[in-house]
Amino acid sequence: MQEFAIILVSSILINNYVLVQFLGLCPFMGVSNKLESAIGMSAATTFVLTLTAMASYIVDIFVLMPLGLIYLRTIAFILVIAAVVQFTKMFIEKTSPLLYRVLGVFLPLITTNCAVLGVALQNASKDLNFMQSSLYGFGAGAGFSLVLIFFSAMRERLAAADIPAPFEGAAIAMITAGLMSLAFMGFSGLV
Amino acid sequence: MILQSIRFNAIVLAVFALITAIILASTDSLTRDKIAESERKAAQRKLLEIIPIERHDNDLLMDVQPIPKRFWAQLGLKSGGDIHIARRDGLPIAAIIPAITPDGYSGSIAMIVGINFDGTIAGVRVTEHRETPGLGDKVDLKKSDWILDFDDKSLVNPERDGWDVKKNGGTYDQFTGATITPRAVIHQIAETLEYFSQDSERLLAQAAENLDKIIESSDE
Amino acid sequence: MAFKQITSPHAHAAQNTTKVMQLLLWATVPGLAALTIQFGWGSLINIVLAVVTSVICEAAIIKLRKRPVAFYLRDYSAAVTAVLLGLALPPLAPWWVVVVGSMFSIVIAKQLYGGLGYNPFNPAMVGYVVLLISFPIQMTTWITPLALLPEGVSHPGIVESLGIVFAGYSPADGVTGATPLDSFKHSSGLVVDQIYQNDPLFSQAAFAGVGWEWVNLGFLAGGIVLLATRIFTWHGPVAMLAAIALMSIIFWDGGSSESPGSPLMHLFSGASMMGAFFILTDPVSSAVSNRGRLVYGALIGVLVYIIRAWGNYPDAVAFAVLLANFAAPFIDNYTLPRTYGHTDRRRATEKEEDA
Amino acid sequence: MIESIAQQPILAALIALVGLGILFGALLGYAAEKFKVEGDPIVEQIDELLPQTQCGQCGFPGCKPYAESIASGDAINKCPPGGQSTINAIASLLDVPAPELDAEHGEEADLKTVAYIREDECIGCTKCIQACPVDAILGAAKLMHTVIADECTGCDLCVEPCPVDCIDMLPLEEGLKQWHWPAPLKTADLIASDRAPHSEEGRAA
Amino acid sequence: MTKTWVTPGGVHPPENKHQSLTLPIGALPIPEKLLVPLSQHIGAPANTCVKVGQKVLKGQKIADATGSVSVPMHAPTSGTISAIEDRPIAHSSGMSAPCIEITSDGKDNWIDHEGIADFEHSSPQILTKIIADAGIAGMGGAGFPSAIKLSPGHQRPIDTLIINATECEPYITADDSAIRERAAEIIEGIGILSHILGNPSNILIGIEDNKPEAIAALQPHVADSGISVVSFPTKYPSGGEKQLIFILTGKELPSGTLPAEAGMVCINIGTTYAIKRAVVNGEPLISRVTTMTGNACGINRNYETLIGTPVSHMLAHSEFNEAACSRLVMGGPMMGFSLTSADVPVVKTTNCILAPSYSEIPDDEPAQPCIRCGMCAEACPASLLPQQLFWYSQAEDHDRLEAHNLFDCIECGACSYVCPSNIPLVQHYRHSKGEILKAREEKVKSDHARERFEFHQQRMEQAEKDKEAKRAARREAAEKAKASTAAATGAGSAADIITAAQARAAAKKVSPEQQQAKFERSIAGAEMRVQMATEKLAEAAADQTDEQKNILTAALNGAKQKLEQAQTRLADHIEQHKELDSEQVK
Amino acid sequence: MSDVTASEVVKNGLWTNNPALVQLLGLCPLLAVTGSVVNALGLGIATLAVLVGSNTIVSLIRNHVSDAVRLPAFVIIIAAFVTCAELLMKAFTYDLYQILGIFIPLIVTNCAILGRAEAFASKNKVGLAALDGFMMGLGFLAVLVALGAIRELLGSGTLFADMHLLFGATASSWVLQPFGENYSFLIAVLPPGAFLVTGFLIAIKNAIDAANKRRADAQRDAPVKGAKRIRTTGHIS
Ligand SMILES: Cc1cc2nc3c(=O)[nH]c(=O)nc-3n(C[C@H](O)[C@H](O)[C@H](O)COP(=O)(O)O)c2cc1C
Ligand SMILES: Cc1cc2nc3c(=O)[nH]c(=O)nc-3n(C[C@H](O)[C@H](O)[C@H](O)COP(=O)(O)O)c2cc1C
Ligand SMILES: Cc1cc2nc3c(=O)[nH]c(=O)nc-3n(C[C@H](O)[C@H](O)[C@H](O)COP(=O)(O)O)c2cc1C
Ligand SMILES: Cc1cc2nc3c(=O)[nH]c(=O)nc-3n(C[C@H](O)[C@H](O)[C@H](O)CO)c2cc1C
Ligand code: SF4
Ligand code: SF4
Ligand code: SF4
Ligand code: SF4
Ligand code: FES
Repeated sequence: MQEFAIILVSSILINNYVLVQFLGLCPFMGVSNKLESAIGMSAATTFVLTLTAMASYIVDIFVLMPLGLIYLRTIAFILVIAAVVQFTKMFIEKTSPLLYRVLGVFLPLITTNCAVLGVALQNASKDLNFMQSSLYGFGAGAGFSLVLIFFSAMRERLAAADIPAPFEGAAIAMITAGLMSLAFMGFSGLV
Repeated sequence: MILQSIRFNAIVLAVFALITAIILASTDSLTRDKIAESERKAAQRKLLEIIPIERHDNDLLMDVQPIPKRFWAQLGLKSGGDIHIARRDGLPIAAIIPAITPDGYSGSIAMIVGINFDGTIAGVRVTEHRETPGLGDKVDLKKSDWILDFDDKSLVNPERDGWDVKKNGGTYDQFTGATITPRAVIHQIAETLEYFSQDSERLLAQAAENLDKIIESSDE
Repeated sequence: MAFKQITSPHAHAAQNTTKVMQLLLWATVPGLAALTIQFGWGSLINIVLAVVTSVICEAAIIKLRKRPVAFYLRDYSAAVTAVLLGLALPPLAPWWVVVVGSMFSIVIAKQLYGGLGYNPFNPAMVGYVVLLISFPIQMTTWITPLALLPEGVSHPGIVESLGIVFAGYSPADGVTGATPLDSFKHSSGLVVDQIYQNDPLFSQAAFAGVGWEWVNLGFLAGGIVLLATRIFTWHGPVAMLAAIALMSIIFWDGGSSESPGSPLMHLFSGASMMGAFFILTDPVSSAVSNRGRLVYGALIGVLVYIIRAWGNYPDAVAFAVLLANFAAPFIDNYTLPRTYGHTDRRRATEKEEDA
Repeated sequence: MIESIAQQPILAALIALVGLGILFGALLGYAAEKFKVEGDPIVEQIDELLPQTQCGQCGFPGCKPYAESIASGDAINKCPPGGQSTINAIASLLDVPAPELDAEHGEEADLKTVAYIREDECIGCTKCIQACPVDAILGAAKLMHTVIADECTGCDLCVEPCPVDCIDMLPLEEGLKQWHWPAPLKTADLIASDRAPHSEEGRAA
Repeated sequence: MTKTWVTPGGVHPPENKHQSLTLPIGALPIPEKLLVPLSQHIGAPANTCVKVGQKVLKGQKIADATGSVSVPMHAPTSGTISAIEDRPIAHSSGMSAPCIEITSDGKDNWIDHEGIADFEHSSPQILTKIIADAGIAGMGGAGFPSAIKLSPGHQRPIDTLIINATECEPYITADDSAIRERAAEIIEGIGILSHILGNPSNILIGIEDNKPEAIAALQPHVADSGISVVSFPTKYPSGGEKQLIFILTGKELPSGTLPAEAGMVCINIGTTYAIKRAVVNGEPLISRVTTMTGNACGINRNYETLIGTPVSHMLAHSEFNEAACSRLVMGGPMMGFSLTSADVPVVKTTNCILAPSYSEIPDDEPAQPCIRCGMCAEACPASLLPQQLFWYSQAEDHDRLEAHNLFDCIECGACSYVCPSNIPLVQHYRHSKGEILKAREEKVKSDHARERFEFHQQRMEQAEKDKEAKRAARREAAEKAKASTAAATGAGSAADIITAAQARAAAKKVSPEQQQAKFERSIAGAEMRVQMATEKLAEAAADQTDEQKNILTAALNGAKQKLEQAQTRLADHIEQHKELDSEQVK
Repeated sequence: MSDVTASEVVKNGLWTNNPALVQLLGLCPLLAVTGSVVNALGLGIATLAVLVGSNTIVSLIRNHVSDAVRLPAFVIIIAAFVTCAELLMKAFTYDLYQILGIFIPLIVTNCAILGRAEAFASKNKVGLAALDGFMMGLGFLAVLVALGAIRELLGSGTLFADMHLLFGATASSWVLQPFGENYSFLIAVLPPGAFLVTGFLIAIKNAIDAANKRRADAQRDAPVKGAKRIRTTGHIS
């Protein structure tokens, strides 16, 4: 139990995938200027991350390892991700059109989110078991969601700020993210 | 209609997969040896820093002995580890022992300690740590030479009490603004020396036994 | 006859932003006095240096933006940021540490966002954290409190202090040492009673840690004045202090060797009181509603405790404040007050009100 | 079996990749056919935001076609009557950055206008009636025409067809009912102008 | 002591009420000219029912109510209608609106009028009608026609009648002095209201505790009348309808609802007095108590002021020193609006004219940035977050503004009052409210336009289809005919095609000519316009300003240009046509 | 789309549509590996190679795949290139490979590449597509190296340290140390520094663009009003 808690705290706060490990930055910078869409994006990403962590574990353990094809991890995992994303899309579309309306637009973006592939690769290189892999996947998603949602609320606030012209838009978003990652350094050493 | 689409798309993807598989597999087989070589070199490098190539003539990576479980706690190891033996002309001259101290400022610090079979230190390197950059990270040779202070020291030089930072009455320097990291490292090195003094005979015996095997395998 | 078209209301209360800032500066005096008595001239030098740097930076940027410099400088906010940063830095820190910190505070944390009122992060704390991360040695070298100075040694005088700050002379032996939180954190393996007996930082203290308890009392006094003059409401500070107290009671653990310390120690050590009354009350970067400030303050309290107890850093007010700044806009969306005539509180993300 | 495959690196890679490829290819093919997306509610939402002037300045015959085009990826800055506020609204709907109005399609007008027919010059040709996209012009052949001001969107499509040029676009009068407070001046602008404080006596008095 | 509740927020600006209370309510000489705006209330402007030059008597109706939410206007004094035109009126915009100007004849002759002494015997309907005809609109604030508030048709019976005697704004003492001098009549007015509303069980006069004299004046009259005078601590803005209701009853009006829906009616004390005069004395609303105050005036006091009196007239009789005056405010310092001209008239809602000196109300300092100190939120009586409203107003984020309940802001100005950064918060809110309302209006308009467009498209399609159908029918008929002729003649289809082609060519030929005709017509039109413009310009040359001349010249040039265009188009057309013809010849 | 000229492609990749500063794609490696010039250079070159390769192949096959599998096919192509690059780096620059770690396989998702394949290569001829890949890669590389240089200099006070990882032993001596031995300003090499410096780079680009635009605006005439217009009501007879 404690181990699980440690995995979660570590992946959400201390080694936050966005602010500390630099994974998944493009969607982080790109879509998060509206709180509502940030929440949708977060939910979709967390779901896909957890699912790919599981699926790529299976592919890794049951296909790649026995065949001695570790070097094919990248290509195999990216296929897994594409398939999972597509599956998720289909599944949601069919079972809950309401949810699909909320999440639908975000799903394709997730394929190109390198946090997803990053987590799969990291898990594979760390020799985790199935439970741990899934938890890392979920933790990565939760950490991504946390900063994405807070960040979007903050960007909404910045909409009215009197920012010097060259810094408007992406530049100030970068700087804000920098200050956020500064704050996250406070978590170092927690576990 | 559906079936047709499935078949067409599947074939296209399969063709892709085929071509990539060929390309990748050939790249892999072309680079495989080179990669193994690089990996070996990298793994050797740390060991070689401690026992330079002039001092030994065996393959450090191959000459290994597992650490008995009863010593794990003393060395701070959670899941065991291997000791590398350096030899010259078949004679063991030094052992390279992995150790971990849990008492670093931010978590544990992993190191390898090379000890000559006469009980003096051949060299110490910190292999993994999360100490504060600028403060505790001076235990890393990249940042400071402090770790070289241990060369040639032993359990009698200094005495056991001297194995501490100056602040606590020992003989080793602490860093400005950071005492915890060096203290943890010093204590663990001393512990490792203690371990070695208890276990060196068994290591020697085992090394002699291994010699035959190694000769055999290298003959092949 | 022609008159001006001016919007109502026509009357205004006597309060203005400049006066608020000035009052805040006055309220730091008890804390500053305690710091100076306990640790010598260093804090004063820090403050002067920080104020000069900050005001110059602020003026330069306003000028660059072609705005009226005099008008914007009049609000004193750069001075407040500088003073708070100066108070937080270790006394006798080298001059360049103070200068770099002030520049970061004013230029990056404040002016890049448009200056006063727009910065989402507390500028003083941004400056502090940047320094802490970049120059850990200088930032963790504290001065020994007056009561613990070795015999025959005293705090450097003003001239000597200036020498230390500007010319890099090193202070006499025994003048620098650990802070109570630092010391406590690294006496692992000892039960709390042992620490309190062995460590002079605690054994010679009245109730928390030598020197630091007075500094904290000083800031508490200043804070109460600000509360009484309604510069801010009680919600933030009280929530933070209550959260720290609560956390330290829950994890007090009877004072075993694993205990992270007593409530009294946590409340009166480090930057607790300064944080509660001067830092987290920074209106610009905190949550806006009273309910929001309760959440915000409590979040800071919990984070301070978590990082102090289990994290890398002995004190964590700066990190906790920045983390809570980060959460503040989100908190704001969910802590609107209940408006007259509405049965429920609203969420800011609601498009239409629920029936 | 597995071991024997693993002995053959190329074969192993081939089997793994082709296997995965076939699996996912089949899957996606299936998905592509089975779950074709139909109807796009986003078009309606975009159309809601367009000003419905129906002027065609965007290069489409009406607002709805332009909305459809946006939904399939066209630029969102082609509607001058909507101006920047419409662009912003669409940008926020689609969650994309808001560009400036594309000058190629015209400039945003400061004032809303309505068509006005000078009735004594109107020859009753009905051309304007045919041109008006919202049927805002009343009249019959050979009888003079009038514009119902409330219905007119100000698209000025009726101006050009008129053979005797009797249609003017007049700015919509702003009366008391339309007036609302303007936003206060920004401080920087205020200080730049001459509105310095009249007296420094302070407000404490 | 009746229990009162405490509202959140609120401020305590210096009261400054004593200045205007040293003298009793006075009367001003009748001004030479009075200006009665047709729109002094919420709702549709009244409709003039007099003509320029017509003589009117005091109290004579000069404008009719239009529609249900409207009130009539009456002549405030006797005299002649000298103008009916747009004049600057008392409005924040400083804009002009239709007004009736009456040149007083100085005689102040009343029209015949008669009241109902024993109103208890009249039905509420009759009394409400009297109130409506007397032109009474709320005198406490928004100017809502009082008769509507009093008319039945509420979902629930009125059980609480609240008389608003709060007068929470600084400086204003109109209600205070009215109560001191006219308590009996006011109580009689309350009696009328009570009767109309079916004797509500609760009748409360809400009054702040800074008016002890007024409370004392009321006390003797309310003894065992079922009316309670409730005093409560002074705090701005206790007088706001919603706030007062909460203070007196502890109930909140749900957002967007009217007091009537909660079984309450809230009427200003001045309105009550006007109702009494209307019912018992038969006098329409032609004058009101207005406070004239501020240090830029030598005399501070209340006047019984005729509606339509120009503010300049009041100032002239108050030792006004223009140089010392920092601004001219109609209403109080918190909610009143500044006047750009002193020529605007006093209207039914004008309770105060404030002419402060610079030391009293200095010019606004430029706004500093909002530091989110929250003082505004502490002051807001509606528990809003003014700083967030301000923020989103700057960001023009309408969704967030509405989510932050912008429309529950009563524009009391308490937030601006306390703001240490001098931000004109209320103006931001007013601006944003205006923008949102405008956007909503435009949405309605554009939805309407879409419908019309779709209808238009449909109609066109239908027309196309009809045409198509007709064509098809014709073709069928022709074919049938052909078939029968073919059957008769046996051949000739080739000949048919040829004739059809000829017919088509002939049809084509007509069109260039038609077009030419069109061009010629447009040239004629353009020529006429040039001529007209030239004439006008010539006419104008003598007596118009330069500006107008410029406009006319521009018009002339435009016309000339159009003429040229038309001519070139014609020339082009002819040219083209020739080419075409020659080609055809080849 | 196919009417773009080569010079436009060059300008697009290097400046106007720079993948890192404008499109904000490929941010993860951009921020993660720019602690020093050598890391930046290593990853930049790998990315460049993959971009050119994948663009070329995608452009070659663009007419032979259906919409449904286009994306997965592209992904496979890119992943294949990346795996090759990975294996080669592992074989020849092992230490650098160790430092760059996970960011080499992540070139796959490096949205820059995917974005390019989708947006350009699948619609253009081979030559142009390759050029585009090269220019985009170069633009990306340039930003990577600039960031790396700034952060290395600010953070550790060195420039071109550890170049031997990429260029062999002789490159060890290339290192410059303008501020002396003891200089360090850690924040610049830590994650926050990456964000801050990138922010400043973007701002500098914006400032230059704004200045250029102002100059261009001064020369250009007013736009034509209502130039492109269409009748919404069909023909008027
Ligand atoms: C931000 C921060 C980081 C620190 N990092 C380390 C570290 O890495 N290693 C260490 O031994 N001490 C570290 N310390 C602890 C103190 O610098 C120091 O060890 C403590 O004050 C006792 O040292 P002293 O006995 O030399 O005064 C750190 C302290 C702070 C505030
Ligand atoms: C647009 C509008 C419509 C109103 N409609 C009614 C109504 O139908 N019935 C009623 O009793 N009062 C009505 N009122 C009057 C209000 O209840 C209230 O008395 C009036 O707004 C004056 O409030 P005071 O200025 O707060 O501003 C209306 C007010 C406004 C502004
Ligand atoms: C902020 C604010 C303050 C007000 N203060 C008073 C007041 O002091 N006295 C008053 O009679 N009406 C005041 N009003 C107007 C009342 O809300 C309400 O319109 C009035 O009492 C209704 O009566 P009437 O229709 O007779 O005018 C105020 C309104 C607002 C918004
Ligand atoms: C009660 C109060 C507390 C403040 N605390 C801080 C602070 O902690 N840090 C700071 O930089 N400025 C502080 N300020 C000053 C001011 O808000 C600050 O300069 C702005 O954050 C800059 O935009 C404070 C001001 C007030 C009124
Ligand atoms: S330009 Fe705008 S208003 Fe005109 S038709 Fe196009 S979308 Fe409609
Ligand atoms: S009347 Fe003219 S301007 Fe108005 S909508 Fe019709 S065509 Fe457009
Ligand atoms: S009182 Fe003024 S400065 Fe303070 S929060 Fe409100 S608007 Fe901002
Ligand atoms: S004006 Fe509006 S926001 Fe301001 S205090 Fe009054 S009700 Fe609140
Ligand atoms: S590079 Fe785009 S998400 Fe990481």
